Amino acid sequence: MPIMEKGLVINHQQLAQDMYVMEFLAPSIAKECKPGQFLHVRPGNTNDPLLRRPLSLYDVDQEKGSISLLYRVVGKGTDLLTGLKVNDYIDIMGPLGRGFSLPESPKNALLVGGGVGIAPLVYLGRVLKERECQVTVMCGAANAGQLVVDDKFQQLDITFLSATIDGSAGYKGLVTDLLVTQVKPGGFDIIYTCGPEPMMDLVALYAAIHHIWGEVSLEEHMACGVGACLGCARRLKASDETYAKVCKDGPVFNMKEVEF
Amino acid sequence: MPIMEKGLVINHQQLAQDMYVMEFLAPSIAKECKPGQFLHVRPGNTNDPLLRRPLSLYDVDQEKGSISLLYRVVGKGTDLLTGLKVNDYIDIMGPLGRGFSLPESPKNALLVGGGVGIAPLVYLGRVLKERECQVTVMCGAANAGQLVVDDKFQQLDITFLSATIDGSAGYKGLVTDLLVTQVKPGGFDIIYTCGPEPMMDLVALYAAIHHIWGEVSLEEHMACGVGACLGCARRLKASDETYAKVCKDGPVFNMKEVEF
Amino acid sequence: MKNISAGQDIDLRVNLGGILMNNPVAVASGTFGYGREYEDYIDIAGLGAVIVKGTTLEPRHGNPPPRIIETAAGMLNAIGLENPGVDVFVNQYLPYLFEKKVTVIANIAGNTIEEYATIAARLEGCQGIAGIELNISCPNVKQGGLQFGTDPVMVKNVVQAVKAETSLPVMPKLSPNVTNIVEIALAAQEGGADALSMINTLMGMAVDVRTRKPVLANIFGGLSGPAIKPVALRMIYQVYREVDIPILGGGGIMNATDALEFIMVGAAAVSIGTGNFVNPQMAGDILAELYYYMQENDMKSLNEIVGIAVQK
Amino acid sequence: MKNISAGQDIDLRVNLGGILMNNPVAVASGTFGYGREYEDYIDIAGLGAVIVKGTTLEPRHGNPPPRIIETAAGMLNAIGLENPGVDVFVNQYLPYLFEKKVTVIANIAGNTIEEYATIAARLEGCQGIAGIELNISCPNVKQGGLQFGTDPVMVKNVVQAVKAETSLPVMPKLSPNVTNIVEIALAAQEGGADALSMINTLMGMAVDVRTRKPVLANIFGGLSGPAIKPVALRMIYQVYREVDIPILGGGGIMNATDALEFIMVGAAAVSIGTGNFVNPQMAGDILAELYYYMQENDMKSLNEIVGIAVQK
Ligand SMILES: Cc1cc2nc3c(=O)[nH]c(=O)nc-3n(C[C@H](O)[C@H](O)[C@H](O)COP(=O)(O)OP(=O)(O)OC[C@H]3O[C@@H](n4cnc5c(N)ncnc54)[C@H](O)[C@@H]3O)c2cc1C
Ligand SMILES: Cc1cc2nc3c(=O)[nH]c(=O)nc-3n(C[C@H](O)[C@H](O)[C@H](O)COP(=O)(O)OP(=O)(O)OC[C@H]3O[C@@H](n4cnc5c(N)ncnc54)[C@H](O)[C@@H]3O)c2cc1C
Ligand SMILES: Cc1cc2nc3c(=O)[nH]c(=O)nc-3n(C[C@H](O)[C@H](O)[C@H](O)COP(=O)(O)O)c2cc1C
Ligand SMILES: Cc1cc2nc3c(=O)[nH]c(=O)nc-3n(C[C@H](O)[C@H](O)[C@H](O)COP(=O)(O)O)c2cc1C
Ligand code: FES
Ligand code: FES
Repeated sequence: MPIMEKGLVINHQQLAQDMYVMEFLAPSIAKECKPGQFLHVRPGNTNDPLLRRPLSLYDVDQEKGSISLLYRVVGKGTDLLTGLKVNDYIDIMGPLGRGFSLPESPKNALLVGGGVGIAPLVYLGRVLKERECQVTVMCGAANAGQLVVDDKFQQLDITFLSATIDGSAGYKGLVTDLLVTQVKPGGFDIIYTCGPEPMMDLVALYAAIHHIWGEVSLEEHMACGVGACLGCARRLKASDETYAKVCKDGPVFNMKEVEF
Repeated sequence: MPIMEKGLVINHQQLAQDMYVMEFLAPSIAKECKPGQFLHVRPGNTNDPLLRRPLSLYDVDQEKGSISLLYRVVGKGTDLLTGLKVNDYIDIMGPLGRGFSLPESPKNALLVGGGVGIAPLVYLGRVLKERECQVTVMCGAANAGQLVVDDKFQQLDITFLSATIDGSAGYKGLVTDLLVTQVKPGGFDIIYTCGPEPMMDLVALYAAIHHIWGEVSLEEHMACGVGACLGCARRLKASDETYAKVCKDGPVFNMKEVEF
Repeated sequence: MKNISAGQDIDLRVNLGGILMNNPVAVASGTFGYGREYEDYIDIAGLGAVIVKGTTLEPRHGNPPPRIIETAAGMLNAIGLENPGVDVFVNQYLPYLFEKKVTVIANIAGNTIEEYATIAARLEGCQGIAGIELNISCPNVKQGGLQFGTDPVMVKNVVQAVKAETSLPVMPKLSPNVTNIVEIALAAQEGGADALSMINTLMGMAVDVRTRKPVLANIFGGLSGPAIKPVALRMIYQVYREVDIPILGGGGIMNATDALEFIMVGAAAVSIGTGNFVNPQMAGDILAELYYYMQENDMKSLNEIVGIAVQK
Repeated sequence: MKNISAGQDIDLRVNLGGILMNNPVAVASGTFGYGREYEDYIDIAGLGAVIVKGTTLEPRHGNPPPRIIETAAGMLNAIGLENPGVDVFVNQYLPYLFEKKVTVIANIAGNTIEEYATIAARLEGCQGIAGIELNISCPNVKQGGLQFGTDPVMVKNVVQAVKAETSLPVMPKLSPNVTNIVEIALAAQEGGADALSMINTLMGMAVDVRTRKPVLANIFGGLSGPAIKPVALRMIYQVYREVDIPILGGGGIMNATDALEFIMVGAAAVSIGTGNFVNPQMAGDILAELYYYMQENDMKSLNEIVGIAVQK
């Protein structure tokens, strides 16, 4: 059951120019979390910014009762978050939304992330490993400096391949180029992806061509985060008449349901 | 000439539950400052709170190029200020307004402050001492804990008398009772006062009765702080047809001009 | 919250023109779904009223996204009245709320006066509805899309038509996008309104400078949140002086002080809208603080201060 | 700022219906005094225009305090048009501004149509006025206090009356407190307006819960600042589609992105009001950023994007 909680910040670090990771204690929420779900975070106490901001579960330590978020500073909400210090409290609601479907039996899973879209794939990777899946991560970023999570995957003993636009680390080019040109198809049973829409579009195409089951995590502006305001509507297929609620029906959807 | 400057915070301390003192380097503004003037401070970067907040010059060190403010947390603007840390910048305009008139020759001066109204009297006391005046300060507060500036006056070798409502320090009662009942009239040539209006009203009455020249520092909500918006209007005498601008014509006014 | 309304000396109950509320804090239509969405966070039966999402005769899919965007101390929404239609509301949502003992105010919207009347007729006799809020910020398709709420004659007619079909108290929700809100309020009263709900959103928009297009697919949206509070207070002040029916006040309420401002300009009860998104427990928090305020000020009923700031 | 407007390829000049501005960033009436008050902070001759404080025929003392109060992302003001009257303006303030080569737009306000016309006549032939902004958010005493700006017929008449007395470009400043802003804009255009200024403040109020009274002595005040930006953008968008005269856009502009939003919905130039209080150098900062934006986007003139977000 999602609830409201004040998380006690226990760690807050700048990983790259505009990327931060924050860990806080929120035991009641932590014990409910599943990969792919998100928290709705109040960035400040005044009326500007006003609304909460949705941020994916980047990692969860259920024993410790802690949750980590990985975020990129893009506007005033995320900018305000950077001001939180250890021992401050963060006002959160969650866990919200439908997370990733987890395989019942061990599978060979590919996780494709772009930019800060890598965030939910870390927690997903951890849980898949717990379920004895084989996990490969492909991560795209602008440059080596933006590849901030490789060590996380290494710790989890997950194969990590990277692609950078400027070639400063890993494959030079888009992560989808890496996927299409460098990876032998047929090896994966299941694909999860989160990142920019054009990237997810290509990943979904790849999965369709190779008949691989997969899920994508979508974004939409949100107000309530709980399915009450109907603000986060998304038409999944151009032919659909109705809209899905990204906050409640998603943010994770089956690749086949979505048209980019 | 008043200007805009980013002051580099070099000291920020909590003096009582709701009272803070902040010192920052702002050499260009510091060299223009006179006692009784104020700074117009931007409390944050977002639109709520929106307007600047006027705060009196509490102390100025022209050699060091630093300015100190003493403030009480009463709302969201002052609350935000408390978050500024050493090495942060504070966005200020000033010095603004008409400060206290300073005597040409050494005088025997009485300074009466109530609550955080004591703030401008510290800098005033310093400058009066530099001009070889004899200075006595009377300060009213709710309790001993709110009397946060006595050491400042002691350092300046200024006689300091206090009154607290609960009697936890100094005279038990209002500072105006202290003034009227405990002080031999006739000793002072000049009186300056800043604090709650009823207090200033009585101080002005005392000065009038004893034919002592004096000045008061008034407050009014402000937007521009420079005389442009006409928001800080104040009718000085009930009989006046026109309004004074507290930010530009004041905040310091001759006691005789003001009717409370 | 429930034990609060059971306080001995303090009576929190409000009779809003026949809509009986246990306490003066309601949640606004469109910001609280059908109540259930917020059940994990707050005791929805303890709320003064849950004004459910606007209901139309037929199901509506709503507007394409983006539907919302944050603005300074506010937000714009152009949901486009997405809802499953009155039949689904009555058959699927209402029974649950009735069972949970939630005080429900239905909110209805139509394209024509007849549609409003038909929806009201469908709601007649349904268990668990305390009253009907009429969303009149809708375009009247027969009048070339002119909003019902901007024309006094249309306002009077739509209220009359709905009153004719229902035994429930009827509370039109006034649009603030008008030159003369008093004229509209008086027309609603003449039409037989039992109470007034004020205010709906201000019409606004935002531009995405990067794409050089309006942010909202619908171009225009309704502005809500703290940004509009001064306008809401002013309109309620103006209307309170002139009408004899009670007012449900809202627009940017975020805390008990805000709620008291609305009460002091004439609101007999208040509604929390956008505030629910910021803090799903806001309505409960405000109620608790109002109760505390009443204790502190030795009050038995909020009526003692309704309209106290208004110079009649 | 001056060297900015001298950029070789980029032409920042704006012809606002005959009001010639060196660049598109003006400061709004009542928020910048007579320019001199901000001289220590910004080169006032480098501004697109300084729209001076509203001038009436006779001196006015203004409203009793409190006159202002901050609200969420905005502020309310009820200054009450304190000003020394048109003669003092012409004899004491204008010559200084003329000497300093400031682009001055006079802002005039009256109690009757005749008063507007008389003030305009007094300004005729005075050196250093680039145009007249008509503040029509004033009560018409002959019509029982109904605001000029809320009635299309009065709007047309007052514009016509002023046009008859002046050879200067005339720019009525529209009140947003109306049901149909397009109707008002068209009336102004019919009356002969050379440009439109949009928008003036929204009418609002605030309550002091402690005293249980309105905060402002005048009860009601004008809401300005970022809170109203969505409403301003919407109204300019609506009006731009229908009128043929240029629009000076403002209402809550705080940075260049805001300014671009206004330009993209149809403003040929922008005005900074409440923003000056927050940062007296805001107009200069915005101009510099607009220039940078034009460079980045290979633009020669802002005209290339005026109204680009509007679907005609
Ligand atoms: C389910 C979900 C999970 C997300 N997970 C992460 C994550 O783990 N790490 C991360 O860095 N980002 C994540 N995001 C994106 C993140 O929510 C936005 O970057 C953030 O809200 C921007 O807020 P801001 O105030 O800094 O920017 P703003 O200045 O408000 O806006 C910048 C941009 O952020 C987007 N945005 C603003 N408000 C919202 C909102 N209420 N809902 C959605 N988008 C908004 C808009 O596209 C806007 O253009 C996630 C988004 C969703 C929907
Ligand atoms: C010339 C002058 C000098 C001052 N010097 C000091 C000082 O040295 N130390 C100190 O603690 N306080 C001083 N004040 C008072 C200080 O400005 C207010 O306490 C402060 O602005 C409150 O801001 P806030 O956001 O914390 O409170 P808010 O929540 O905004 O409001 C709390 C109260 O503060 C007052 N206030 C709010 N905004 C303004 C404004 N723009 N102008 C004036 N008053 C406002 C109102 O009375 C309001 O009721 C001075 C005021 C003036 C006019
Ligand atoms: C997302 C959203 C959806 C809304 N939907 C409706 C609706 O369906 N019917 C209605 O009458 N009002 C609707 N409103 C208006 C609110 O009920 C409320 O009147 C308005 O938001 C002002 O109050 P607030 O500032 O507290 O949010 C909606 C508001 C929002 C923000
Ligand atoms: C303190 C103050 C005084 C104002 N005085 C006038 C005035 O005399 N005449 C006028 O036409 N508009 C006046 N205005 C309105 C502004 O010129 C401007 O149109 C309005 O504030 C909206 O813009 P903003 O949000 O950028 O401030 C005043 C606004 C403020 C805040
Ligand atoms: S954010 Fe409110 S329904 Fe999804
Ligand atoms: S605060 Fe603007 S004139 Fe004084």
